[in-house]
Amino acid sequence: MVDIPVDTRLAARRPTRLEGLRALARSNIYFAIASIVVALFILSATFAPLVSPHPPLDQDMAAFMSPPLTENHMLGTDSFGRDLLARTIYGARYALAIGFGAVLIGALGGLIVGVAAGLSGGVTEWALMRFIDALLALPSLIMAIAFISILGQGVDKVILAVGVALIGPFSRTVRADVLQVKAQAFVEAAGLMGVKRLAIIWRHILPNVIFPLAVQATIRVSYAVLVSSGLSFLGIGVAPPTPDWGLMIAEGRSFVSFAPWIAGVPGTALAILLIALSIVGDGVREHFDPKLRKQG
Amino acid sequence: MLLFAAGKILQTLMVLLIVSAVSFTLLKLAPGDPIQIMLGTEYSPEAYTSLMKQLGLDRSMIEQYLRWLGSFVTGDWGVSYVSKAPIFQFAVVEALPVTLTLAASALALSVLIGVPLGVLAATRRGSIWDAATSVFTLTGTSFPSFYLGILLIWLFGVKFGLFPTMGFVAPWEDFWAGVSHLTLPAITLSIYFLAMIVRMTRANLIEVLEQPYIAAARARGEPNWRVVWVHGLRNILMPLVTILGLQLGALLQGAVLTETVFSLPGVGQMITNAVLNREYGIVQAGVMITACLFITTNLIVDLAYPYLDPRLRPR
Amino acid sequence: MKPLDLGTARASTTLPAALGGRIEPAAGTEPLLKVEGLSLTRGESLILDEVAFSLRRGATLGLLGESGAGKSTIALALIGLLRKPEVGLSGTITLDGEGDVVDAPEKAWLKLRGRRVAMIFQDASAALNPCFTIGRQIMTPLRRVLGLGRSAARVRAIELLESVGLNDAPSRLSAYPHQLSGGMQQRVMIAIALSSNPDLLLADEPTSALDVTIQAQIIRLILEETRRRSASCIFVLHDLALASQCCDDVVVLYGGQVVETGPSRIVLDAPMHPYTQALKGCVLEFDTEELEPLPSGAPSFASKSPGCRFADRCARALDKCAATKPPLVATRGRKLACWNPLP
Amino acid sequence: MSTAPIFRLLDVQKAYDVDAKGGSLFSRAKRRLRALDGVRLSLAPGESLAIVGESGSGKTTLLRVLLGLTHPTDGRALFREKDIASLDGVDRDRFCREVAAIYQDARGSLNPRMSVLDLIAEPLDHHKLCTNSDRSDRVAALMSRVGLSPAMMSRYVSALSGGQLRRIAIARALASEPSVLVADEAVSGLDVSTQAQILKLLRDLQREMGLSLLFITHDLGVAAYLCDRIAVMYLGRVVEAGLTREVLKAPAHPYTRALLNASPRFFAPISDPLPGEVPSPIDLPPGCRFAGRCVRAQDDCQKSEPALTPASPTRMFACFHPLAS
Repeated sequence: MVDIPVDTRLAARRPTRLEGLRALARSNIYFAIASIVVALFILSATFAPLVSPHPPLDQDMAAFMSPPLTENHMLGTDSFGRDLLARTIYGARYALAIGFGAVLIGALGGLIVGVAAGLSGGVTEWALMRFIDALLALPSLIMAIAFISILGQGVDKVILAVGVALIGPFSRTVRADVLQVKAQAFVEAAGLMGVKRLAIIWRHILPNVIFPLAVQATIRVSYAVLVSSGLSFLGIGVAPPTPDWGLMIAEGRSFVSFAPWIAGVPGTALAILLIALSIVGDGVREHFDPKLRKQG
Repeated sequence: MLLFAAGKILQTLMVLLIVSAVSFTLLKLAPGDPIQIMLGTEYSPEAYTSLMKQLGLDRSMIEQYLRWLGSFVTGDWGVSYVSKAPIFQFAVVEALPVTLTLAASALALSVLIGVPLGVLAATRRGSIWDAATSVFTLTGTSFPSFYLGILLIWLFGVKFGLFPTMGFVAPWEDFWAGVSHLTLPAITLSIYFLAMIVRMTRANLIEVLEQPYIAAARARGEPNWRVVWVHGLRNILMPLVTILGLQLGALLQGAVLTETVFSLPGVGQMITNAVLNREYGIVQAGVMITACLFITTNLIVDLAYPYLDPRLRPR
Repeated sequence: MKPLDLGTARASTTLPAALGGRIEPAAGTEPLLKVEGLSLTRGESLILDEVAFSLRRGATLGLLGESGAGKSTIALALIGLLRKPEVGLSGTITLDGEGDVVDAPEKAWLKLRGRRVAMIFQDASAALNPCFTIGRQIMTPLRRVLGLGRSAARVRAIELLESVGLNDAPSRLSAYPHQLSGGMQQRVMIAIALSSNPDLLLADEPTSALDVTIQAQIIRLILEETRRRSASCIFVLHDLALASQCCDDVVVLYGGQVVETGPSRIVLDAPMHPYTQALKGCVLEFDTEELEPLPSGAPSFASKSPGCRFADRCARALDKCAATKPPLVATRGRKLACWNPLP
Repeated sequence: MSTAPIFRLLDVQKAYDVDAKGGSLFSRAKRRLRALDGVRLSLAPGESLAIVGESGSGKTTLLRVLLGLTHPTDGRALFREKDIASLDGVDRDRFCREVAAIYQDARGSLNPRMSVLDLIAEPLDHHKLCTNSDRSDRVAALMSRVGLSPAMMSRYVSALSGGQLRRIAIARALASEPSVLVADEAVSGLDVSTQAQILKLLRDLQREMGLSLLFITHDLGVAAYLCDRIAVMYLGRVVEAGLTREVLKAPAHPYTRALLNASPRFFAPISDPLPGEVPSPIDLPPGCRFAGRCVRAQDDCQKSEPALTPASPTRMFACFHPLAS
């Protein structure tokens, strides 16, 4: 036996991911609050029929444009006499479904395109790169508008349009990650060991790409919600009378001088959700990206 | 250097070509028959075929695309079915200046305020200032701009009556009227950007201030203000310009929404109306305009890199 | 870049005797720098624990130890870059003619930094601002500190660059740092540091990023130029052999505590502290047959721990080592902090 | 065990084409950068060889050639008498198993998403050297062999210190039961006491297991401690090679002498350092490439390049005017 002092220094056990997030919530009060807010939104969206005081499309003929705190309508009604609280709660369903759905499509598409571009070489890589450039040449909203003009309106179409519009940004980060991981010594070391190329990709490259991608995805959920509600606000996303926040804000805009709450209620809900989502996203990123951690 | 620039420009043209080809193809596949829309009530099978021939819609896709490309680069962008006005006149001469004015004033506003705010936050880390700034950047980067616009309309337009809330007056025709019409839209559009610039300035400056050359400058007896504003700022120029270039897309899409909120006749409104009217020619024009703007800006940023960071210059 | 920059230039310089056989600085002069009971805390950690040493005018001193020993921290405190309230600081740093500067305000430090005290950093490529030309970086202090005009500063800058062995100095002024090799960058750093004729030059591992042949050039350059100006120099080093070659006195640090200090010929020749001895045992000479490495471990910086921080890695540790910190007392030509020193 | 060399390099050249500076838009003049220029050496079973040189000497390119990561532009690099560039099938598998590399950047060479157990077991799994049941026992044995507590098995790279990482890298290299270890600056960047631990470990392992060791370093002291033989490189060429003890005692090549003088030694006066810096390896002038910095250079050194010639069975150098022994 080699006589070498055994290195018994106890390095901290690597915490599991869940523990990590819990520690994060404890150390960062904003993150904790934002997580609770997001959870509340998700819960009320899931159980909307149970939580909501009225069905979202019911018109109260006795109360058009009644201000908040009116009897029976806590947050007031809109120009059709529909309860704003009910519509806002149901609206969370659309916002979240579109947000998560679009990010899922974007992340999957980005993973495929980005990994392909990062691993291929020569003409294929060049062509894929120009394809990513072309995807990135249009801001997401404008690309989504273009897709909507082809696909037509509707929730499923908005998810698809926003999702496709997100493929560009996702594939760029994935490709950058692949290139970075590919250049790491451990990939070369595996090659030296004789590990086959596909096994290297599967065991060494993909895990180091998918994890940052998941972090990216949490950050981009709020962006997807923003873009989709922007589409509805422009009147080309989800079609009325769906209780979509963007639509509700657009409807409220005409009444801003005498019934500001019609835009105010869904607008505030949207703003709170977006802010909470981005705090959660930032927290997750800061926690898992050591480069950012020290910037605080 | 020249080779590098030539390569970059070529690459840019290539990307534009791809964008145009893809969007052309996709928009061709879109539902709704333009000829039917154009003919409207005057529909007859004979009129249909003759118009189809006249517009060249009976030819192959590639041929159609090349014809379209030819006329596109010569400024012949076709005619709007609805208003019968030439699209080029409509999009480039009338709508584009509105969007550019809006975007430029928002950009100027955010850079002029954002950089000093970011520096302040970075140099007083942990202070009340820094905390306030971080709350602002968080809110600013995720607040929906169209809702912010409505809030501003309600507050400054309706409550205080300080600024007009609708329409566009060109500042070069009537300066003060132009400025007052632009104030609320420019603020609305700039908030996201401002927050982004503050955040980027702060983060990058904090990183730069930890570099050894900053300690070395201090060790040489350079006073704090010089260390921050000369050594620090010079070194964050490159990441800052990069971010500005990449975020131009956000500025453009923000402009689309802002134009709708404040009823400004810009490119954004043009595209939105075109989608609602199924005027694919105009959608295509809008797509090409934004793509050109975005890609050219990033081309300029790329070409500016060697000037921003000497390390990228050839040895 | 021409390879042969300095062959002839260096050979023709008359070398101070110190580089061959060392000359002792004139005795009896007031020390230039006296550090007493210097403690530095950062949060809960006690990074420096009552560090004390002094430096004569014209002498060179080496701060020795491994990473985490607090060597660079001392250097940064000596140039006023680590100050309250960022860190807790107590004790005294007495610089000849300035008095105790431990609590000096930024305004006072601005008059000292780059004027009386200058510093060279470990990695010159990172310590030169990548966005400014060499000329700008060397001329700014000349103009600000010495009040030279633009053309006078330029002339002086060229002289300085030539004196540190950069050929083709006028054209180097418009070069950017990345266009120079590592050795050249470090020469530029030295030229900048020496531009104001400081009394005290701090050199923080000035050669650890360089090849050995370049290391020899740079160490010699620093010694020559400081001796010529009768300036004192503090080297931060991890290589004991190198320290024995270029330092008059050494301070050996472990976990922010001074374990042994004194003339290098006494301390490094026959170390009495087990840690100094262990470090010396890790130096590879060409005939080293057996290495006796220290067990792994790192010092604890908890401010509460009362004893010698080396105790848990020390083969000679006694019961009281962990309980009571040994005082730094004069023993056989040096000062030593150990309850159970080597014979 | 056969005594045929494990590695043999026959006049290996590796040249890269680089863009000339100041090239105009249409004429892209290419220039040759010779990272390796006629390197000849061999490594016998059980032998330890140090490749010593400063930055730009081509030692890293040499390593990449030996590992088959890059192929020579001229000359041949042989592993057990077969071209490394064209190994396939059984030979390739054998090469992968017999040659283990230890990287300079230990952290980068270990996948951050794998536990220590999986990292060390990867070669075992790949070469099917263990069954599922004794997998963790084998890893534990390897870990204690390199002085690590097997309790660390479930940790990840991010929670380990520099010294621990080097030990894991060594354990992983040993896992495939190799016959030769190739290490690139495997102890640089460590504190001296950790460096001493790793060096001792490497030497003990090499001696006890009868491994061949090819160690690339810039530090003559490390070379002297670890290796029986040494090859000193300068600008892509071996300028002197031989038994470490002999070479360091009485270097024949002026560059070896200069390296030796520049290495810090206790209380030795700092002798006249070598003037200038290593010139650019692009478009070298004819003659000895060290002539420009050499105090002994004469006219003939500028004219032709001295070849690496044996002076005794254990000693070779490339110099027209060697230092007398």
